[in-house]
Amino acid sequence: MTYDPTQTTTAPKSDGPAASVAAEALAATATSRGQAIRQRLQQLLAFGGLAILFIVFAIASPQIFPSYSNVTNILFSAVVVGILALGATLVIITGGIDLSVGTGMIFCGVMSATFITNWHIPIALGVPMAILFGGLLGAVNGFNVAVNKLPPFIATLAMMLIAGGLALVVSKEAPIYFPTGYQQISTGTLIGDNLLPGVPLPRNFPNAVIVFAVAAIIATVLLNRTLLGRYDLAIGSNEEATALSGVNVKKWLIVIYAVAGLFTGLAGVMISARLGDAQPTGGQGYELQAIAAVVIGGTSLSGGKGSIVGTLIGALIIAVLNNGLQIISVPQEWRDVILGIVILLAVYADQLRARRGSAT
Amino acid sequence: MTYDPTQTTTAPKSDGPAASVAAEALAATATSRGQAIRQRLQQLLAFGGLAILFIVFAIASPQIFPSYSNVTNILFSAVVVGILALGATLVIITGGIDLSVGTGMIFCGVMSATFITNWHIPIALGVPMAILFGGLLGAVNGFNVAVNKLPPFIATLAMMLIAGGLALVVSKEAPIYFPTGYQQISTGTLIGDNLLPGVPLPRNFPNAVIVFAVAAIIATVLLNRTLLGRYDLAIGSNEEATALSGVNVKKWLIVIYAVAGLFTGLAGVMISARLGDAQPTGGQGYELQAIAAVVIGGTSLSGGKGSIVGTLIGALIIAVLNNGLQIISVPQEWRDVILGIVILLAVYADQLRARRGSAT
Amino acid sequence: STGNTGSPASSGAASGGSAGGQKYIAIVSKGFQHQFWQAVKKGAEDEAAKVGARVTFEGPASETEVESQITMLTNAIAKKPDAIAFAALDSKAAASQLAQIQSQKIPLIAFDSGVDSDIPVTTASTDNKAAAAEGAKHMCALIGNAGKVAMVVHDQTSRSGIDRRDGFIAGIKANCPNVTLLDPQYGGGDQAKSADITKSIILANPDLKGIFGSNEGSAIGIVKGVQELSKTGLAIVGFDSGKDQKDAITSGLMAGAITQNPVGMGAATVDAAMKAIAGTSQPKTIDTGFYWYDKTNITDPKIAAVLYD
Amino acid sequence: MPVPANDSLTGPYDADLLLQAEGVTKSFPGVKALSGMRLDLRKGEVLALVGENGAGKSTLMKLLTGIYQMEEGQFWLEGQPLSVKNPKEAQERGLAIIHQEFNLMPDLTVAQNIFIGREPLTGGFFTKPKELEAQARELIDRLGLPLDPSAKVHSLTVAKQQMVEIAKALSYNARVLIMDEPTAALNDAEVDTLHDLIRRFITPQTGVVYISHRMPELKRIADRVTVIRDGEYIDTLNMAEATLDQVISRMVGRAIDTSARPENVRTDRPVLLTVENLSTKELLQDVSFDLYEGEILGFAGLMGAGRTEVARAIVGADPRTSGTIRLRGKIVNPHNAAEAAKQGIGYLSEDRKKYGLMLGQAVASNIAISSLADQFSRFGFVNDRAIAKVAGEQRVALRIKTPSVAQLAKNLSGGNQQKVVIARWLVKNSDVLIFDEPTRGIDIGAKDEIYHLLNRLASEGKSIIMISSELPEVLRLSHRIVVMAEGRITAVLAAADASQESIIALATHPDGGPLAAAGADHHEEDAR
Ligand SMILES: Nc1ncnc2c1ncn2[C@@H]1O[C@H](COP(=O)(O)OP(=O)(O)OP(=O)(O)O)[C@@H](O)[C@H]1O
Ligand SMILES: Nc1ncnc2c1ncn2[C@@H]1O[C@H](COP(=O)(O)OP(=O)(O)OP(=O)(O)O)[C@@H](O)[C@H]1O
Ligand SMILES: [Mg+2]
Ligand SMILES: [Mg+2]
Repeated sequence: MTYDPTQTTTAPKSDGPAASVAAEALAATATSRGQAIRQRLQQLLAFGGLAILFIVFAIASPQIFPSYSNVTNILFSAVVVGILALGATLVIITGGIDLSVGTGMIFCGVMSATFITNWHIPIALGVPMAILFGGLLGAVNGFNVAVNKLPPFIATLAMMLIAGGLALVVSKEAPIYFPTGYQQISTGTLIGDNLLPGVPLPRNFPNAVIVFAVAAIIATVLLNRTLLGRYDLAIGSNEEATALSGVNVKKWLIVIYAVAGLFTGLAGVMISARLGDAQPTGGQGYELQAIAAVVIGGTSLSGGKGSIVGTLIGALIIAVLNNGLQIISVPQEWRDVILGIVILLAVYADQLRARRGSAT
Repeated sequence: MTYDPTQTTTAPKSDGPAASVAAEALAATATSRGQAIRQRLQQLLAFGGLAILFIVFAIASPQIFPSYSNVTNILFSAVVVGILALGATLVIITGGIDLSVGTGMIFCGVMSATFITNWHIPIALGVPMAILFGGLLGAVNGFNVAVNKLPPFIATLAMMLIAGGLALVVSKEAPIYFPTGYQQISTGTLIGDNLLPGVPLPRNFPNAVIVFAVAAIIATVLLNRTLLGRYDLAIGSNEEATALSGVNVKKWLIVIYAVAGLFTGLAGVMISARLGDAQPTGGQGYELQAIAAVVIGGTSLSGGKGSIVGTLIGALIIAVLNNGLQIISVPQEWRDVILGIVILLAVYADQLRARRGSAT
Repeated sequence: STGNTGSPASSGAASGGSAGGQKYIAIVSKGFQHQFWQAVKKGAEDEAAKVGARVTFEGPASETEVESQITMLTNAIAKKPDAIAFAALDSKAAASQLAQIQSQKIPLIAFDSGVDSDIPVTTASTDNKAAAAEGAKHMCALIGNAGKVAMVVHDQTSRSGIDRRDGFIAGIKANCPNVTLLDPQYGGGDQAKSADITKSIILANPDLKGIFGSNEGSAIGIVKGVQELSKTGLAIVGFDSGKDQKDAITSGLMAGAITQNPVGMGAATVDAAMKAIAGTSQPKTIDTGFYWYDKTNITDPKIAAVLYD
Repeated sequence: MPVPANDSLTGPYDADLLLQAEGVTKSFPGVKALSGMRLDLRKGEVLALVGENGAGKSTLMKLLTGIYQMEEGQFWLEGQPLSVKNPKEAQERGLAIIHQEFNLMPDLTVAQNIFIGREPLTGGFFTKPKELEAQARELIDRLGLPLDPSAKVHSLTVAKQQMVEIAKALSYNARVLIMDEPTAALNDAEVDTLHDLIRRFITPQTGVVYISHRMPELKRIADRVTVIRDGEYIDTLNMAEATLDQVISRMVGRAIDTSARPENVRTDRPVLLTVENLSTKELLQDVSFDLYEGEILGFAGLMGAGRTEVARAIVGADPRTSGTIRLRGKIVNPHNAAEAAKQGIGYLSEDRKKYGLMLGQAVASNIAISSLADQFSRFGFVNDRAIAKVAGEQRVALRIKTPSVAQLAKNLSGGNQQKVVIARWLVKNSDVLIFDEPTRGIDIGAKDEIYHLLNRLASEGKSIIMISSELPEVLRLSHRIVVMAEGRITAVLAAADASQESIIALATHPDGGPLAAAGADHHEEDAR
């Protein structure tokens, strides 16, 4: 592209190039659309990895693996890690990390039970309260990161320990059982069975998957369409520059960690609803699974870029692997080995793609 | 410090400003000595945190906590996490992270047992082989990070899964017991009892602590006095600039991860020697403890700076907390909460110090 | 201050833990967070309150953390208790700590599973293998001695996991050799994970007749998985108790379960410790027993007493 | 008539030439950075390489030193074909380069930075810290640089960091020294120091390729100048015979009036911003001044005089220990840049890479970031169409050279990156704009555009604080000039009273030489 300096130099002064401005803007939109398509293609490729896995397992186990009920099974098993990964995506895009989601989720489940079972708050109110409680934990993380300037790894590692301990303390080290009805949030089958009785919708489709889908849509909108998403990307790209651009980075970091905490709270509700009780233990390990889902999905741990669709694909890759390896009876001791290798390959392929992308 | 531009401009030509250059240099030395002292003070302050903890527990339990045998206990309990943290320090200084040290250590313990028990290799040969095996795992991590350009978090997360799985596969899911003698590596008391029988050295001082001390000295020399340490810091500080300066960054990254792997291997030997058998499971969680020790010790997760002394203090803070909370009979469910809060406070204090430090 | 004398005996046992004549028993268990261990803890604490002793109870977060259990035991020794009770994760690994306990003349009680050593005064334990075999016997009866049976086991390397798995397999072989046993699957005792595993097993084996869960988390996970698939006609045999398992048995979802007597185990451990402190002689082993319970006997006072929520 | 000086360019294989390039071609996605480019460097000369932002200067040097690989073309070193695969090989062949962007390890010391990859060792592995420091001290002393070999580089000012880069490059004992805008961060006195170093480097066997956008420098240091435009070779001139105007017209294709003076200077406007007794913990002492509506207030001073710190303290990016910031008489005292931006004070940092750009984000996102909340969103939802439209307009208006506003900021040349940051604050439409070194690294044509832009903004009623280390620029634009030294204001000069000499005197003799008194006399706002 060459440009005529004599003409363009005068641009700021005269009205002449108004038309060309409009054309430029149009061209810009067109190019960005081109990029968007390329981006979608990249995601399709990540999706391709998932598809390949699916096909491999489907060939190995044509009767069982691709059956409707097994696919529902896979989706169901992806719900908790998936919801955690949605929040983790937002945090990781800032260049941070959240290790507290595993025990934080357990703590939120315990709080949900405390509200609903111990304090007799109705489910319709207790569940939002539990989710908000997750937001509170997240906000504390955000405060420690943004205001106290602690490294996110440390701030959330400490929260991981604290939340895990407090879950034991609050629950008095015993599971708390929910009233009937609570379990419906996860294992009920609203769609098909109750919602639109006449319509031929799939049966036995668990609510948990619908909640997950709604959560994913909310996360997508948050990231792509709102100020939160923009500032998320900007902070991850260059925090100091974002601050000097007039963005209240501290506030937004707290908001982003808090929103991630809301997803942790939701995951806490979903896991306790699945079980019908709030277990005060466990949760460790979920944080690494969530982060793995995010990174397999192409979000960079150094911040500044990421996508929710990618995270969904990452979560599904993990779920498909766990399910498929069991369905085709791979000995259990080999499954982690294979999972590790697939993670390596998935991220390596992504790297290659990214490098090729930038080279052409 | 101001300098007079008119004077400096002529400096290269005339002999005039030679004196002023010398004065500059002198002033510079004074400043750098000031800096060194301030640095040492900072470490003293981190040490101060450890000292405060120690004093608090000693007051709470004057009979038991500060006793010789309990202090030995504390040191002993810090050995495995501490050795892992030494290697983690080297990796974290590059700006990387190593999540594979926990299961990697377990795998190395299993390999040690495979060599010594199953293949009947003498202990004196089997132990170095197990340590080298750790180096191999580390080198694979390094290769994935440096050559395949995988994010360290992912490369080592995958290795965490793979090493954990292979430990099960190799051991056939059962602990492997070592011949007698192996356990002496950890629980034997060479010093005082056998080494210098006449000299009044402390009795019952476990070999594990001595191994740890030697490992710490090696790590200190590596970091502060060798090319490896220099390039470690340089890569963490600015990887691209280091590469542009003609340093073979890929090679050195592999070397650094491999060396960290040697420490993982050593930790595997020490933990299996302590137990007298190689347990094929467990190990998860050690990586976070090791990283916590490194960060509490003031090493920055963004790379470029860190110290082994700091890591030692960090590992001791964790060990003292775990021991002291049990000694003064704090209910177990509260211990993680307190550990989390102490980590927050320790790193926060470090931040404040750093900020004050940079302001003066 | 005290300390670096190298001979800890100087401060004396009295100043260590057992101030004012109250005996102090340090209990180091295999776990802490799970309901089973909480029940043991409760039994121990109640018994201690009854006899006027003080107990501390701790255990690692998971049964794979052998090293941290050893550290806990070491720290417990440092507190110079009047007696120590220990449930070893790795019966060999604690050899030097046991020697130290012996040399300091602290009576040692083993519980839950034994250690390869004659240092313990007595061992209060359940025979996990026999208990699981009992479960297998009931499984055989429930499925008419034929068909496919699956196992969801909580761990492949811990003693209790291995014993219950092997005991169940042995029980099936002994009682109904025609039954096809699928490869055991390991769910870490995590309910959600065990539920996912169960669903995959059921989907992969539509002709499955029965499933065995080796501990509370595994058993409840099986129940959840079966519920989520709305599968009927499966014989589920569990292990341990807890509210969910009791509910499942009452409602008929679960055929029955083996329970140990964790509360009783805790109490027996403290009781044995007190006897050892007093120097009373006692048998080398105390069998804390196990029971099969199902819909028919769950309200039986003798059974109800060993169940916990 | 321009004087052609390239008649010596007798084609390839000329062993008398130190370095030659022929037909060099290189493309990036959507950009042809170089096409058929050529260049020849004689022994013993300083060859300046000039061209607009994005012309391809840095790319050519990166090809030469093995950072990129070219598609077509050939280099020769003393008549021998030269093709290096990586920076280390370039060093071995005698090519040393100071990149446009710093390539230092901030956490290492000066000495460690200089000798990275060439440390004195025992046994090939153990470092010798004392010897390293001694070597560094010897080098630094020989070069006469005011550096402390044991200081950590991150504690140094930008100018001193540049000196470390220079010391490092000179330490290689290279035959060819390439300097990509080495003076962009230096003030005039430091530039003189650098030029001395270059002159001492030149022997009959060595040569320097010197890239700069600061035209007046060329007369002082360069023997010849090669002009490049849009990736293509234009011309090579003998500096002794050519005029700067000739160079500039080849560069930008038109003449630029370099002697212009401030426009629209008016004294009848109301005061917009008042800064009273501004102090910071470290440096600033009682800084007070007024900024009128529609005024360009220049800030001059030496490196470290505290001009950047004034700007950062005003917007609250650094804490103030005392001081009041008033906007239209109302106290605002922002605590951070967000509050300042909300009040209508925008700050454009001097270090665009560190404090300006989100390099991994699109140009459009970089332009919109400050205005997202107030212009490009409703109920928290972002309007991407509006962003693309406004960014496209800015791209045209500022001639930002990029294939599209969706391009990532990191793929733009340095000067174009600077324009993106400027566009951000134009879109934000702040009343007070603080431009810290707004033309750092910008080509003369773009500079001229930015000057017009600043004048236009001022005439539209915006108030501008312009911090610059280039005195001609300060003199050309400023309605009034604040001179700072050691954290204090030493004088406020009216445009008509200011000259390079008076400013330098005020900046270097803060305690008041005769000139300082004369200069400060006229003004009511002498801070002391
Ligand atoms: N890595 C890259 N990816 C894509 N485009 C690039 C890359 N590097 C440079 N370019 C483009 O190549 C062209 C030449 O850039 P170059 O940096 O060589 O310009 P320059 O002459 O040094 O400009 P300046 O004076 O602004 O530094 C520009 O259009 C720039 O945007
Ligand atoms: N990152 C830093 N670390 C330590 N000191 C700094 C840092 N940045 C600036 N300074 C110091 O702060 C003082 C003021 O610098 P400032 O950048 O405000 O000066 P300036 O007049 O803008 O000069 P210039 O920008 O040309 O260097 C100087 O003494 C400088 O050494
Ligand atoms: Mg350039
Ligand atoms: Mg400045």
